[in-house]
Amino acid sequence: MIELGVPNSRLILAAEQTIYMVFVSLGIGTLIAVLLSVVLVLTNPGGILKNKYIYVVVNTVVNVIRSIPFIILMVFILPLTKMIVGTRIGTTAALVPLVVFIAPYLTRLFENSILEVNKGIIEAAQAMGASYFEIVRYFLLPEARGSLILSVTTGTIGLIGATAMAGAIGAGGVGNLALTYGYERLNFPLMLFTVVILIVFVQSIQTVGNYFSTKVRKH
Amino acid sequence: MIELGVPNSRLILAAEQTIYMVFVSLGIGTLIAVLLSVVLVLTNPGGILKNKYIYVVVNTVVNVIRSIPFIILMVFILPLTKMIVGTRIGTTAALVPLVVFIAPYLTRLFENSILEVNKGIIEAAQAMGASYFEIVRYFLLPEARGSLILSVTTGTIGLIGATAMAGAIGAGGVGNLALTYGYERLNFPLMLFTVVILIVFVQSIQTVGNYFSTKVRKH
Amino acid sequence: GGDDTGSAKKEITYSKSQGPYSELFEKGIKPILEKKGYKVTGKDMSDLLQADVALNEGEVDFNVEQHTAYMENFNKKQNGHLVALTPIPTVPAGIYAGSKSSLDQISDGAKVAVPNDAANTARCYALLQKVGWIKLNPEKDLSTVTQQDIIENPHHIQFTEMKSLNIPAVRGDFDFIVITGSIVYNANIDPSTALATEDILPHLLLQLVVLDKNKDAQWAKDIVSAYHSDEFKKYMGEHNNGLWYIPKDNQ
Amino acid sequence: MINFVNISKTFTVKRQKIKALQHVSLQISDGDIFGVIGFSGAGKSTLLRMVNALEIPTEGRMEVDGRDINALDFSELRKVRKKIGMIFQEFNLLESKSVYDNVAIPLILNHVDKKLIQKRVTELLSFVELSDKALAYPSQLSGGQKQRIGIARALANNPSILLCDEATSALDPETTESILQLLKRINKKLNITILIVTHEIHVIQSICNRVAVMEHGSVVETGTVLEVFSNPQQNMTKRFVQTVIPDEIPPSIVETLHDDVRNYRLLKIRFLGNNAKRNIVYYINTHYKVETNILFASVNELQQTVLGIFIVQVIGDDSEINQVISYIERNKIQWQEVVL
Amino acid sequence: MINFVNISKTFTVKRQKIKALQHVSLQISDGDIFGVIGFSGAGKSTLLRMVNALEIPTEGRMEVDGRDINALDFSELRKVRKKIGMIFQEFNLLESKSVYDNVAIPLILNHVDKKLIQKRVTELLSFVELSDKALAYPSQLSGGQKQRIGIARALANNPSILLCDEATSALDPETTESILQLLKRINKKLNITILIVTHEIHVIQSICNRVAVMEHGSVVETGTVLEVFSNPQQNMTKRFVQTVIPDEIPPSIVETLHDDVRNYRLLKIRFLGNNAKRNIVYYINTHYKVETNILFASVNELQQTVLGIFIVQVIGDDSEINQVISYIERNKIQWQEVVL
Ligand SMILES: Nc1ncnc2c1ncn2[C@@H]1O[C@H](COP(=O)(O)OP(=O)(O)OP(=O)(O)O)[C@@H](O)[C@H]1O
Ligand SMILES: Nc1ncnc2c1ncn2[C@@H]1O[C@H](COP(=O)(O)OP(=O)(O)OP(=O)(O)O)[C@@H](O)[C@H]1O
Ligand code: MET
Ligand SMILES: [Mg+2]
Ligand SMILES: [Mg+2]
Repeated sequence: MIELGVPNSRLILAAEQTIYMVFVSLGIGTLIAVLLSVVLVLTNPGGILKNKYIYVVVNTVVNVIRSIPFIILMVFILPLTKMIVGTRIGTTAALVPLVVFIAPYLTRLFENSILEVNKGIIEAAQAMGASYFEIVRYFLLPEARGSLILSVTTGTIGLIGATAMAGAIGAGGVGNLALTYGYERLNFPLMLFTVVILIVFVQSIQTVGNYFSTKVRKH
Repeated sequence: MIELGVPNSRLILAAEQTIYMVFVSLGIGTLIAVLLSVVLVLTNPGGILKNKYIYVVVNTVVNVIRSIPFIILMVFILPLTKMIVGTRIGTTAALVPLVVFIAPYLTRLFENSILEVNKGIIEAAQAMGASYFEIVRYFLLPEARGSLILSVTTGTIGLIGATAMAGAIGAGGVGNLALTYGYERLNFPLMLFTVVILIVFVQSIQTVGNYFSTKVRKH
Repeated sequence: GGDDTGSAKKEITYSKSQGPYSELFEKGIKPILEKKGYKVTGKDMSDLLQADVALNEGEVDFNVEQHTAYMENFNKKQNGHLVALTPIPTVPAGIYAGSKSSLDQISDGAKVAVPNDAANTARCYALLQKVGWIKLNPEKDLSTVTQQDIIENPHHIQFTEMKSLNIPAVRGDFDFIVITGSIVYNANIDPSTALATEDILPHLLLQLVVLDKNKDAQWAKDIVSAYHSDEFKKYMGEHNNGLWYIPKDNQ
Repeated sequence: MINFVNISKTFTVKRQKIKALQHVSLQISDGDIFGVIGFSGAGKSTLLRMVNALEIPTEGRMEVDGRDINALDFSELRKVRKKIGMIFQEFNLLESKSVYDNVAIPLILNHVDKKLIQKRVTELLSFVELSDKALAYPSQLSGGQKQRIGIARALANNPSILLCDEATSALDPETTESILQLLKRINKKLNITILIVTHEIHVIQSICNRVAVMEHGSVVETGTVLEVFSNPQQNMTKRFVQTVIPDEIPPSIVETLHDDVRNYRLLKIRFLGNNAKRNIVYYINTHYKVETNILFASVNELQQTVLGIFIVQVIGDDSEINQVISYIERNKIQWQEVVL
Repeated sequence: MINFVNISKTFTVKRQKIKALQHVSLQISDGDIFGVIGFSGAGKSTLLRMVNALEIPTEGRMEVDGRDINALDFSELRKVRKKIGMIFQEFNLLESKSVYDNVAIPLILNHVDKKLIQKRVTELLSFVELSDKALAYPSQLSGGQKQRIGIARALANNPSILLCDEATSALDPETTESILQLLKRINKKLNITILIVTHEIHVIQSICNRVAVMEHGSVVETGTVLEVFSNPQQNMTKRFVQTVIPDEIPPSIVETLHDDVRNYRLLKIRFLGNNAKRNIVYYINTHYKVETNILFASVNELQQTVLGIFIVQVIGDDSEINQVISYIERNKIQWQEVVL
């Protein structure tokens, strides 16, 4: 085996950290994103709950967050991080900026997916007397799910990229290992190895995403 | 006025650099992404030009590139950069990694958008004897355009984030200004100011994107 | 840039970062060079590795951002041909207060922040060894040690390696922080509040670095002499508030 | 009671105003099966969509059970909508859900017990003869099968008003007939009000009791089906009625007539109700000195009333022919002369 | 020539095999207007989609103009497809394109000159009476308007084969008739072959020369329209034909008969062609000692041939009635006894 310059335990820890960060922030981020994207779709000028103010506010908040480079975002929200998880550093602390990063990103992707749902389906829902929540729950989300799954996939991969930078607040993870111990220390074997781990991650996520999306789109 | 610590000319230059990087790499990246996403959609297991090999290759290439943290990506492709633009540093050199970054990203977004096109439309195209190129040109892309526009919007905003990191190879730009002169120097007024510029950028792009997408989706 | 080593070369470029070294160069050295008729251009390169690649490729002429240890590592791994011409004033790393305000408050399980950037992690572990909190593997080169090389950690200190720039912002989350001078400088921390300061190893002194084949170029010599000039010494005398460690050559 | 009060609807396409509905007033009583016919683009769907507020009138007032549907707040509107089933012209099935789930969804929205849902869906699927497709997805169905799922879905909740937008357009006559009979049964049994928009006049013929005829966004004729069908007033109504109750001599017979040099007149005779049961033709043949030839005939039953239309060539002296005509008139049978 | 050679198609849904087509063999000659009818789900659309290889048979051979369409390479297939126009059951219009562009697209694909495109599209839109909707988008059209755009689009390229999948299902009878007449004209003028899949038998009645009847994926009856309509063999064909050419006594008349105590027989008489032009009823009334009552009658024309169906109550002595029957038989008129 090639000498990587870091012990295996370190690699395993990094992998665990990445998985932890990705899944927890993805989970929370997805929930927020579903909420926000639904709000955007419902309140937009062509939506069934047209509301200029809410739309503009959510749209702007999403844009503002999306505008801030992730590394700066992390610093900006340190106080928030402290408030929520009690510390500003480490893997758990990284969850806060990661969520703040991924939620508006997924919001945009989901918004696009949900907007593709056929207007006729929404009319069917309205005709059945569905509440707004029910329209979303039983009609919009299920009909968009093939596209939503791919959006989550795309988002997850973006999130892995962000976790690499979360090393800046001591979050660890494979991406950070690649950057600091691999890239910055010019440890090319490690860099390649960690990138390969990332590729395996991404490829698996994409494969799973494609599988479910295709399965669901078949009908 | 608040003291920003950098001259106005510097800010203007940075803005110019960002615009230059975003638009050039977006233009080239979009072309590549349209190509790749169309290849993915046509050759995928449910596609009309089903081809396992091409699909797996393109899909994997896209995933591999998407897996690599941008900063590492930049280093990996330095030789390519040198070959294409003759230099490895500066704004123009940054275009190469930016294109390599944005193209597979947009590919995923476009793929998702194009997959949403109603199967019946594709059948109509086939029944008319359209070639694969014509199916794409006259049916898939026009029918997906509302979603494609939003995808470009989302991609553009992701691209702005990447330009910030392109400062590592001396590309300049507003994001880099925010990171280096603002964040690294802990120059908060500048950081805020540059972030505001970024927000204005993003908000404008999103507004334009939403406008055209809604306009097109109305029918 | 370019590789023309002719004595006629008056336009020189360097890669520039947002740290004290570039700034010191701009304020203390550049005016001297300009008086000699040089046109000096800085190119913003926020990443030292990229800056070295650019230097190695001849896209810029020199930089003043690294110590010998880093440069040698670069030469080894990247097939580089960089040489150090002269040490320059360097800002030493220091231990600063986190939530604890003096070294003897070190307690079991204390939290300590350490920079995660390659150029500085080792320096900080060396400093921690100097104050007696840890013991490093004596067989390893002090300038490249990592966390794995700690062989004794009697206080069970929990190290958090993170981007050093962010450390000042989260000072309160640690008991102590270890940061390099450039961070102290950027964060406007008073260097005199350091609880301990590193003994700068010769290997860790910042250097004027150029490409091997340019080491005898007239412009290179002129930069070296500027760093050694009285004018610069005077400047340092007026502007050093305790931040800078000044190598003997420059004193 | 569904009450359209002076309803107008204008769409704007590229600055061009399209008057889809113009001052429509109509009343549909509880228990009616009310049919609306009209040419493509007449505004039928737009009219129907007013009832559950999928379309909002630009002018006028839409009343359902006495309440202005467009003045209701959303939760009240939802309550009203839950009592209205709708079959869409373009089905609007959920592609992501199986046939079973598509039919179940109105029940799920009504928080019906799972067991009951299963019972009801099974029942509905067997009504529309698609029990074997329960697990299929809409994209795996034929056009008519999709439509039947749409019908089952609309009936799931036992609505008190049923809106049918071309509910049988994709169905063959036999399936259409069985669906219509099903609707009729439901109408009888549960006294639900059914509003049917269609271009298939035989649908109206077969189950509606009242009908409105639309043209260019306006209602041009309205009344009971028998009134309108047996005696259409507007030209377009006549044309519509002709397609189910034709009343013209086939072209190849017309040709033969051109060579006929005898003295004759062509009488179009409408037998309605009891008149249709009497042997008028026999009587004429045996009591008058005329020769007759039936050139065209159609017999239909509308709402338990027989309507027979005959075109008879009556050959003979003018005076004899006139006697035949007065015989017809004496018997209060409608007739008119056909001029070729 | 369109030649279905022993074609089968099986779909698999959740491991369940659905035999949409089972050993179908059919030949459609150039210039035919060939109709396919059958209940919803019979396999009509699947059959039609074989012709331009939108569906690939699991078994059998699909020949178009003598070539196996599934053996062609893609560029040859495209050439064949360009000569085949198709009207889809679900329209499949491009939502992103205006009505004008939707109709223009086959022409654009054929690299037709811009000026010519404009001329042709304008012409087609006026054919389908939608000239005023040129700038509208599909979502702004009524169901029937969408279908008409689909028709215009299919005709744009002057195809030599036209596939119509329920091409008039969303149209009112008058628009249907005018579209059918248009198809007939094109068929005559350009000798194009038209394959019409429909559940509306009157469409077949009105323009087809040949017809196939499908049930459960198989062709159960085929022949000229006149053969099949005047003398349907299969039960389901009879049921279909009845819906356009009814041949039953209206229920309310049947009731009256129950109270009729006289000696009578009910004869269902079919007049075909020239027989229909003769005054048979008059002859009976004036030459035999029977009383007659026409209980039901319908007269239709199929392919320039008149088909009249009368149900006549013949009242009198058995011997007289028998004479009437032999008179009918002498004249080679089909009859059968109706038993209530
Ligand atoms: N959303 C819309 N935007 C613009 N015009 C519309 C819209 N919906 C309907 N129209 C127009 O309004 C008129 C009436 O349409 P409607 O759908 O009510 O007709 P319809 O009687 O149901 O016809 P069909 O029998 O063809 O379904 C048509 O001319 C149609 O083009
Ligand atoms: N893609 C598919 N997957 C599975 N089953 C299918 C698919 N397409 C059609 N079928 C089934 O094949 C049978 C024939 O369908 P087809 O669409 O040919 O019927 P049809 O005669 O056109 O009916 P309709 O008059 O209702 O349009 C149906 O039972 C249908 O459910
Ligand atoms: N019964 C009438 C006749 O024989 C015809 C009416 S149609 C049932 O003259
Ligand atoms: Mg309609
Ligand atoms: Mg079909």
